[in-house]
This record gives sequence, C-alpha cells and structure tokens, in this order.
Amino acid sequence: MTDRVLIIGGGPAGLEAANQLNLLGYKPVIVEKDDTLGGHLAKWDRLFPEGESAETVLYKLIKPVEHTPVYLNTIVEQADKEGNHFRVKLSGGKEEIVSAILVCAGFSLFPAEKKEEYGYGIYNGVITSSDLEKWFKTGKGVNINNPSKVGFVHCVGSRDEKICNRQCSKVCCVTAVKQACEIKEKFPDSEVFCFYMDLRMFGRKYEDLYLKAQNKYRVRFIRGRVSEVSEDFTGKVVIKAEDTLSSKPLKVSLDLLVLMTGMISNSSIEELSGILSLNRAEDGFIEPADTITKMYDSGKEGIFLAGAVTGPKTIPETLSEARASALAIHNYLSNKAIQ
Amino acid sequence: MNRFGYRLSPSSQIDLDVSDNSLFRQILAGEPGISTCISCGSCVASCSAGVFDKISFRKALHLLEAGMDTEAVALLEGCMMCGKCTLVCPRGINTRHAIVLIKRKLNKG
Amino acid sequence: MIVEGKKKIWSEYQKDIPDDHYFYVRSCIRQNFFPASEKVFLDIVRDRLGLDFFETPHHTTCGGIAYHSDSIPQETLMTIVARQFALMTEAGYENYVCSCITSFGIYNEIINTWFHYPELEAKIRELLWEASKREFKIPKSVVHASDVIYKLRNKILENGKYRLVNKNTGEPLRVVEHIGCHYSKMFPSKGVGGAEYPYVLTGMAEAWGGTVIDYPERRHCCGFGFRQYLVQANRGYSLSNTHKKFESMAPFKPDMIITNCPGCPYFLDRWQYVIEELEGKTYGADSKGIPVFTYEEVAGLVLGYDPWDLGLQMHQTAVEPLLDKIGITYNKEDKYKI
Amino acid sequence: MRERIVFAFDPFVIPFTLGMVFIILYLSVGGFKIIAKLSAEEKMKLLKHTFSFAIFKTLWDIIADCLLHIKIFKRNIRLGYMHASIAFGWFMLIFIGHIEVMLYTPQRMGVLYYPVFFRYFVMKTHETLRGDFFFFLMDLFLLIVLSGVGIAIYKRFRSAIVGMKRTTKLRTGDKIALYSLWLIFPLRLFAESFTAGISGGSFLTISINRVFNTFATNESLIQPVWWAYSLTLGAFLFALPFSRYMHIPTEIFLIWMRNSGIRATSSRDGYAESEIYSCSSCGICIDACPMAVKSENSKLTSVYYLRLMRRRLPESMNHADKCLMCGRCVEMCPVEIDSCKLKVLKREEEISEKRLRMAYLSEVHTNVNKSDVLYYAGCMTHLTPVIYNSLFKILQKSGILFSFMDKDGSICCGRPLMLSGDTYSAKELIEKNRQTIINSGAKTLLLSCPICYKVFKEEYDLPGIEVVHHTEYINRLLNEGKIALNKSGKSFVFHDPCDLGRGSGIFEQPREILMKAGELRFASEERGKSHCCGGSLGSLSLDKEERNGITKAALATLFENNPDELVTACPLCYKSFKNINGKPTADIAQIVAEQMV
Repeated sequence: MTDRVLIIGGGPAGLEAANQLNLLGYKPVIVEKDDTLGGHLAKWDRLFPEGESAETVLYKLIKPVEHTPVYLNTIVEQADKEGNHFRVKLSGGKEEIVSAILVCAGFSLFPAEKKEEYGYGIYNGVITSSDLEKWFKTGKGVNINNPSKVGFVHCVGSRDEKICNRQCSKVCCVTAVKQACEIKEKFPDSEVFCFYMDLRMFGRKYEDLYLKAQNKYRVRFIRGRVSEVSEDFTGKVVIKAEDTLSSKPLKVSLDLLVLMTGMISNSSIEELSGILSLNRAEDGFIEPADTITKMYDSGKEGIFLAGAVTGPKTIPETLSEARASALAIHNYLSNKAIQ
Repeated sequence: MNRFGYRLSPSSQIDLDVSDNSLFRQILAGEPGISTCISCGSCVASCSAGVFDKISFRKALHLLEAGMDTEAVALLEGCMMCGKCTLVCPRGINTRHAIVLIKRKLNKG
Repeated sequence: MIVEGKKKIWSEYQKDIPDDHYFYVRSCIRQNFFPASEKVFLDIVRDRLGLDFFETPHHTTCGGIAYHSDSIPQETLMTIVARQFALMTEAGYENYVCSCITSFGIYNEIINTWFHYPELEAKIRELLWEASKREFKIPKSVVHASDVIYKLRNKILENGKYRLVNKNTGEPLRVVEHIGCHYSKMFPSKGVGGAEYPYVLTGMAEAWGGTVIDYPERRHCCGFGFRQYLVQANRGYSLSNTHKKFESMAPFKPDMIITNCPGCPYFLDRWQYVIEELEGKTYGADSKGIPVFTYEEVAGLVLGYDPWDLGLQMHQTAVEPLLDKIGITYNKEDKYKI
Repeated sequence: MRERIVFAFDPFVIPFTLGMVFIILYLSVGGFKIIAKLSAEEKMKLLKHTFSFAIFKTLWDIIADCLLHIKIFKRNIRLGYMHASIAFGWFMLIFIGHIEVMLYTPQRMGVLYYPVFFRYFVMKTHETLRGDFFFFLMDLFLLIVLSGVGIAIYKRFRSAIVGMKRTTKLRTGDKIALYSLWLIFPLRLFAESFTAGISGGSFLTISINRVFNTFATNESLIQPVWWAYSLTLGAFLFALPFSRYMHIPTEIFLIWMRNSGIRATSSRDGYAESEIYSCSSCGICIDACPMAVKSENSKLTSVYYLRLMRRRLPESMNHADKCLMCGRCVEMCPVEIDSCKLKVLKREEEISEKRLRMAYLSEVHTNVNKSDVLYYAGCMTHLTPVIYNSLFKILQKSGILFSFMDKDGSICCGRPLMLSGDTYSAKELIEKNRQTIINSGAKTLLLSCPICYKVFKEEYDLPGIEVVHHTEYINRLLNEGKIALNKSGKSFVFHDPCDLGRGSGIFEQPREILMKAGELRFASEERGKSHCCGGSLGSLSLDKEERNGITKAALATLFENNPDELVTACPLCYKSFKNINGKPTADIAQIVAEQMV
C-alpha cells in the first residue's frame, strides 16, 4: 500500500513537497484554504533579486503536480492519530486517512491598517507592497498615475514592539528595493525614497540590486522610520520621519506611499496548531523541534513542517525546506515500514 | 520689531518639498559615485584631520543631499585632502574628488 | 480620503461614558482663560439636560502643571490626586469627570501606574492618610467633560437653535478639531476615536452640521507644552508649534477651530495675534483670524446662548464674523458690558 | 647668373608672400603678447639671459632641439632622422637660398619671396664652380628633406616604423598644414626641375628636367608648377597657427625663456602659453600615459590637454583633474613640456579665498620626543602599519633611537593638497609640520612614503635636517653593516614609485637592497619609465575601475620576467598592487625586516 501524505497549504512549499513526495513514490494530497494554488506567489508579479516572473516560477511548481489530488477552499477541522495513521476531517465533510502530515501553512501579510499612523485605508495615496505588486501584475486594484514622488516605508509590521511583532520579515527590504527600481523603470522621471531602519541585503545579488537602485535609479535611501502620514490640501501624502544619518527631522509630500508589510504568522495557524497540537513561539510562528538541524520537524510524530510556517523565508529557502521535509517524511515512513 | 522677548524658532526640519539640493546634484554629475554611499562611516573613521576636528564626509554628503549646503561645508572644513577616505571607502567612491568639486563650487558660488 | 476607513477606526475606539451621576472637577487655568465655559457646561448638563453633576468647592488643582514643569515629584502629584478621589468617594460618586485635559491625562496615568505598581498605590494611600486622614476609591470611570458633551451631542442638536452651517450658502462650516495631547495620545483607548483620528470633537462638529478638515499637522501640539511656554527662553518653541499648525491648516480655509483642552484654545487664539505682530501674517478668510472655541462655547452657541454670556468677548481673535456666518443674533454694544 | 624676369615679380608669388606676411605678423603679435604677459621680474630675467654668455647655450639648444632633434634621435633613430631631415634640411634650403640671393642678385636682398623662388627668377649665364657647388647643396638638402617627407608619409600610415604605437588624431588645421607640407617639397622639386633648363640645377633637378624633356618639352607647364608650389607654401603658412606645426616657431621661444629661468606660474601665463603652443602633437605622451592603457582614455593624455588649452575649451579642466601626475609624459616629452605642472596650475586656479580652513591647526601641539631620527609615517602609511612596523624592527635592530612624529595622527605633509591645487592650505600644513620637526631637534627626518618625501624635500625649509626615504636609509644601514640580510632564494621585481624614482631620482638604493636579499629581476618598463601603480593621489577624478586598469597594466610589465614577489617602497603603490596582484606584494622594509640576520 502506498502511503498517503496530507499537505496543508498549496503554496510554494506545499507544491514542491508534493512533487518530491510523488517522486519518492508517495501519494500526497494537498489541502488549500483558498480557491487557487500558489499562495502569495500567485499574487506576485516579479521576484527579487533578478526580476524573475512569479508566474513562470509558479508554473514550474504546479506543472509537476497537476495530477496530485487537491482540495481547494478546504481546511482541516480535526486530526486524530490512530496507530500509524492520521484520520483527518476536512471541511465539507471529507475525510482523509494519511500516514504523515506536512504543514506548509505559510504566513499572512501584516494588516497595514493596524499601523493607524500610516493611514492605510484612509488616505488614497497609501498602499501596501502587495497592492503595488498586484498593480504591477494586473494594473488593477490601486490607481497609480504617473507619480512624481513615491515613498517606500520599510518594516511596516516588522521589528515593531508596538504592534507586537519583534521579528524581521527578512524579504521586505529587498522587495522594497526591487519595487523602487520597478517604479523608476515605469516612471523614470519620478523621485523614489526608501525609508529604512536597516537595509538587510543578506542574499546573493541582493547587494547588487541595492547598488543598482542607488547608482542607476538614484533611489534615495533615508534611514529613519516614518512616524506619521497625513494628507495635504492637494491630496498628496505628507510623511514625517527623522533622517537619522543627519540627525534631523524630515518631511516630504508624496504622490504614492508604499508600506512594506511584513510577514506574520498565518491567520489560521492558531486554529491549526490547536488541531495538530503544534508548539507556537511568542512571535506566532510554529516552533520546530530544533531550529538549526531540524527545521522540518514539528516534534510531533508524523507531523512535519516546511516553509514560512516556521518564520519568514525567501522562496528558494522555502523550496529547499520543502525538499528537506519530503526527504524527512520518506525516512520516517521507510523506517516505519521496516519496523 | 520684537517686543515679546522671543520669536519663531528656526526649524531644523529637512523639508524635501522645498529643499534645493542643486549643489548636490552638480557634485553628483561630476562624481556619480556619491549616490552609492551606504553611510558606513569609514571615511570619518579613517580621516587624518578627523583626529583634530569635526569632519564628516558622510554627514556632509547627507546634508548636501538635503540641501543644507552651509552645514555640509562646515563638516568639510579642515580636510587635508590626504585621500585616506577614498582608499577605505567600501563602495569605491572617489570621496576626494567629491570634496574637490565641493570646494570649487564654493568658489563659484 | 477614505471616510469608511476612518469610520472603521472610530468604531474600534469607543469608550464607556456613564449616563449620569458625575463628580465634576474644574480646571485651574480655564477659569481665567475662558471663564464662562465651565459655567455654561454645568448649565447645559444640569439645567438644560437635567443630569446629576456634583461639584465640591474643596477640590484643588490636580498638580499636573507643576508635575509637567518638573516642580513636584510624582508622589506629591499622586497624593493630590488621591485627595480628589477621596472627595469623590466621600460625596458618594463613582464617575469622575474633569474639565481639564492635563488632569484627564494625569488621572489615567496614575490609575494605570497603580494598576501596574500596587505597592505605589498602597504608599499613596498611606501618605494621604497621614496628611489628611482621608481614604478613597479609584473611580469606576474617568471621563473628560468633552466626552460628556460628545455623548449628549445629538440631544444638544435636538434642543439647538443654530447649526454649524453657513447661513448664506447652506454649506457646512469647515471645522478644525484640535484635541489636547493628553486626551488620547497617552492612552489611545481612553479617548473617543483613539489617538490617530480622534472622534470626540469631530463627532460634535459633524452632529451640529459642520465638516471637519484633516490637515497634515492635525496631530501637532498647540504649542503650550508646559516648559515650552512657561519658561520665557523657550517661548519661541511654543509659538513655532502654533505657527506650524496654522501654516498647515491655512490652505484648507477653516472657518473655526474647536478644542477640548484648557491650553489649546488659549494658545491657538492668542498666538495668532503674536504671529501677526512678528510675522505680519493673519490667518483666516479676509485676514481676520480663525476664531477658536472651547467645545462648551460651541455647544452654547448651538443651543442659542448669548455669545457674550459665553464669554466670547474674552477671545483675542474676533468671533463676530463667524457669528454672522452662522446667523447668530447678538448685540454689538453688549460685548463689553459688565 | 642674372635676372630673367623684369621687375623680379610674377603673380604666382602672391600666395606665398601673403602667407609669409601673415605668419610674420602673427608670430610678431603672438611673441609680443607672450612677452607682455611676463611679469616685470621675468622680463628682467629674459633680458639678462639674452645679454649673457648663456645665450650661446640657448642658441645651441635651439639648433639641437629644433633643427637637429637630437632628443628624438636618442629615442628612435628613424623618428629622429625624419624630424631632423625635414627641419634641418628646410632650414639649410632657406639659408643657402639667401646666400645665393646675396651672391648673385644682391639688389633683391630683402624681397620676401625672392630666395624661395630664386630659380624661377634667374637664368644661368655661364657655369662656375661656385654656382655648381650651391646648386649641388640645394639639390642635396632638397633630397634630404624629401627623404624625411617620405618617412613622414609612411609614418602616417604605419607609425610602428618610428617606434610609436599610437599617434595623435589630426584636426582640420593640422591636415591642411600636413598635406601642404607633404606637397611643398615634391612641388619644389618639380618646379625647380622644370626651370632647370633655364636657371640651371644639379644632380636632382637637372636629371628630372632631362627626363621630363624627353616627353614634355612644353614650357607652359612651368607656370602651373610654380603656382602650385607657391600655393602650397601659402596654404602651409596660413594653416600654421592653426596646426601643430606652430610648435616650430614657438619652441624657439620656449627654449629661450626656459633657459632664462622662467617657469609657468599660472596655467596660461607667457611661459605656459609657449609651452602650450610648443607641443608638436607628436603623440609620444600617448604611449607614455598610464591612463591610455584603456584606449578610449588616450584622449586624456597631455597632448590632448594642450590641444584643448590651445582652443580654450572648458573640457581641459576634466583632463587636468584626471591626470595621475606620474610625470612619465614629462620624462619622455621631446619638447620638455611640463604638462603636469600646467595641470596643477589649472587646478590651483579653481581654488579661491573661500577655500576650506583648517582652524584646528593652531590647537595642535608641535611637541614630539627629542631624538636624532624623527620618523613621519604620513596618512597613507597609517593605512599600511606593516610598513612602519617593519621599519621599526629594522631601526631597533640597528640600535637607532627614533621618535614617531605622527603616532597619534598625522598633519598631512601637504602634497595631496598641492596636487589638488590648494597650495595655500598646503603651506599652512607645511608650516605646522616644519615647527614640529624643528622642535624635535632631529637631524634626520625619515619617511616611508615617497609622496611625503618629495614634498618634505622640495617644499620644507628644514636647515640642517636631512630628509631621507627609508629605501635610502635602509641601504645606508646595510652598507654601514648595522644590519645584514640573509639572501633568500626568492626573486624580486622592484616597482619604482613615481615620486621616488622619476620624482626624486632614487633608483639604485632599493635595487642594491634587493640584490642583497635575493635575485633582482628586471621589468621591461622600469626606473624613469616605470608605470604608475594607478593609486596616485595626483589624479582627482579617476574612478576605481580606471585605476584598477592602470594597476593591471603596471603589473603586466612588472611580471614579464616572472619574479616571485613584487617589492615597492610606497604605501600607496603597495595598497594599489596588493589587492590585484596574484603574487605576493611587499614593501621593501618588510623584505628587509623578514630577512634580517
């Protein structure tokens, strides 16, 4: 009998893990709470650092698993361990009996309206990075019309005790630089500002992108967190920050302000971790058994983890972790078979 | 006329809506490298004259970009042109050239 | 501007304002700055709307100005406040309502401090006992008098004679609302509408027919800032703050400013004159200044009080153009009657 | 010999005569202007020189440089011959032409065109030995000139024949003058040959006359050829001021002024002006310039700078700023134009009274521990502590007591400021350091940085104090037996820092040290011809990539003989090479410290 593996979440981690499990000879089943596969990637236009098309990447992930069973618009309601198996009740009355569960529930974007002072949802000129990405992809959602000044606010919902998110979301810095360059490509006459606290260009070629933003696109990087946003008489967005590098308060009126919303733990993770008895850390993400050597291990027998469910991650990191988890599941199931 | 004993305090705010950084842009045209500054402070740390005076190429560049030319130039007073800052700059900015250009613009302005 | 977004935030920041039986404490400085406001307030809530407001002549300052000016230590401040609470307890009230925003901030700050540091509360109880043999209960609710007017805004409108509408055009008056910093910036949840988009004055202005403008420096302090004003060497900063606000609101062409703090109307009003003297600039339509009101004064105007009974002659910036705009009848000669 | 044309005039002389009048006027006005620009003091120098015995030296220099081109001969025989044959040959043609006029038609002396077109205006009445002798000389020098022109034409298409990789690009004025110059002498040959039947001639002209006579006896050809000859001369003379050939008359002026002890004090004073016009655009500096390793940077070399200066174009500023000031072009310039100086002067003019002030200088103390030897690291050596640490080991081993002048931070030596054009501020630094040095009571000022060394040597007034670079000093310690070296099996190549070698003439001492330390290998371009390391503080605007290109080119010449290790004696050279060099790079002090017995 071929072991079935339940994959919770049809984003990059879930898709890649499904592919690997297929290749290893298992029968993965994907449960996705949304009506499409791909997670956040499906809503993205281009990826850092080199501007690869998100659609192409997603195609590469979905194509190999097109025959894998997928439950869309479905969530896990109950999971019971019965001997070597899990009896998993899904919404809509369906049930799956599986040998292992892989949690790839991903993350949620920080709801920008929680940072009231930035006026998201109140001022027309204030949008989020995902709104901008959607606009890049579809030209829809927000109205961007030849802006002359555009600002990016880094760390919105990250590194901020005030909204109870201490962690760095890791990907927003480079995303902001990427989007700033894209704005300059689309509107070469515009002036673009990035308001950052630290620029965390940790990955290969990220620094190159940053350098390009500086010397090719002349994006102006201002070190200082935006303190407040308001609207002036003409409808422009007025922002205040400190230019900490010259120790002076700073004010600028912008046509468009993009909030780099950070990654927070998935809004559904509280319920899911309850169902699966997973450990959650203070920051809301799932705590793996070992944060260095076993990121894929939930600490609960038969339940594995992959991707941003254990913290903010880039797509390549997520995919590597998905492969690692698939292999861990394979080892787990093989050992069981021997026993 | 001031019979109140106080007046409006001058603002230290950088107002990018009205700031005029034309000097910065002129220097940028002559030394495009300055756009790549990452404010690491190597130039200040290595400055020969910095042992004796408040000299900060990094901060001067910032103030210049904000259009605060007088304050910026004050931070370059005393530069000995030794070029150590150029040698240590991790971005390879020709800091010395930028200073020369600023000195010259001062001359013209 | 997306109004729905603001409404959503307003709906999230609602606070419980008791219906009746208040222990009312006055502000130290308002009685000098805008002497009729507190009188009018009590007149409205007690006489016109028939609510129970208890006031005792034994209450003192809350100590806030001395505290914020670094003249007295926190323990002294807390003991003064404890005495006020004791007066309330002795009078058999639980709902504490104050006229002053500084006091409102002080009360909230102290109650919260005691919540986190009960040993401090115990110490203060001891100190109060030693000093005056009094005991107190922490109020069930602490609200600001503007919260009460906010709660009663529709009742006031029902009984009202005028609306904040330009009589000639029928257009709503353009209102700048300015809350005192300590109303909700210290504890956003203690203010109606929170700190970013406070609703307490907006609610009144909108209920009474006006429209509120959202200008960039709306969050900015009026300029009082305690030490900024009280020390003459710093007074330029106070003035600069006010100046900044006026520069920011001027393009929106406001008809009037409504405030809920003792200092704000004073500084927004008086500094207009100083700015004119120093800078030669007068704000407002026809360069006649932008009249500044306390919320009680506006409520009084809406209810048809005689402007001179509201003490509007005490304002630096002339109020007559606005009265004319609303269509309020008044007798010019009565302005300086004694 | 007698005149054959009435009034000794023919219309064809007009183009030449006009050209000659033009050029005489032009040169007179130009010469007057240059002299007028000189200061009173300089004029006095010029006057004194002119009426002293030294003027004979000047005359010889003019003959040697302008006619015989001895310097170019030394560089490349063919190139030297090309220049000398044309210049000296032409001069002799003019000179002998005048003698002929003087002898045969003395009544025409002073007629501008007469000596030039002598053969047209005269007819041979009878043969004399004297006449034949002059005819022979004229034909001989014409042949010499023609041979030079031949080489010149060939060089235009294949410059390698005269040892040049690259030559300059021509401008319109140059082209007119050049093509006229090419044509002048063949046309003169034909003109004189065509009339040789009448005026007589020698081996060249008579022979050609005979050859032509066999198929074209038509004398109507005579006029057009003489017209053409005159026209090309006229064209040449008119184009002269707008061409590089302006160097011919100007250089005479330059040698005269230079020998009078006059030097440029601004980028455009009288002396500078004559330097600018003395450039022959030969292009030797293109190959000399380190910046030209990148071919598109050839336009940044001195010849193009001088050309921009002639045309008074503002781009000259960029050129002045780019220059590395390595002095290689000055070293190789046949006219000895000090283009580096001209560029520094140009930079100086950009600095005004509003220059940045060094208010702190008065606060800095000038006390330093007293000792005989005072060591000054300078800004750059502070970035390469390995150099002074090695040097200190050597000094300690030698038992020499020394004090470290700028241990707690340097007041810069002033040279970078001078190179940037801010001489005034540099003087302030120099004065400050001078006080410290004098206060120290030292007898020897020891330096490890050639940039500092040059300025301490040249600009500091330090009576009784010997300024010495560590290469000299270490070599002295070795020679005195205070230290000794273990000879290793390593092979070294020595890079001559610009300011140490070309700039200060120190070539032997480092090599002597290295020969004691191991095997010294040669580089193809070394000593006076050494390439700049690319790090020079001389350049104000050269960017990192351009500098790296120069460094790589320098490394390529240094490693031609495959040494194990590159040794230099300048902190800046050391830093420039270290990161790019695939093999070990060391300062000479390091080598000595490591191999000390």
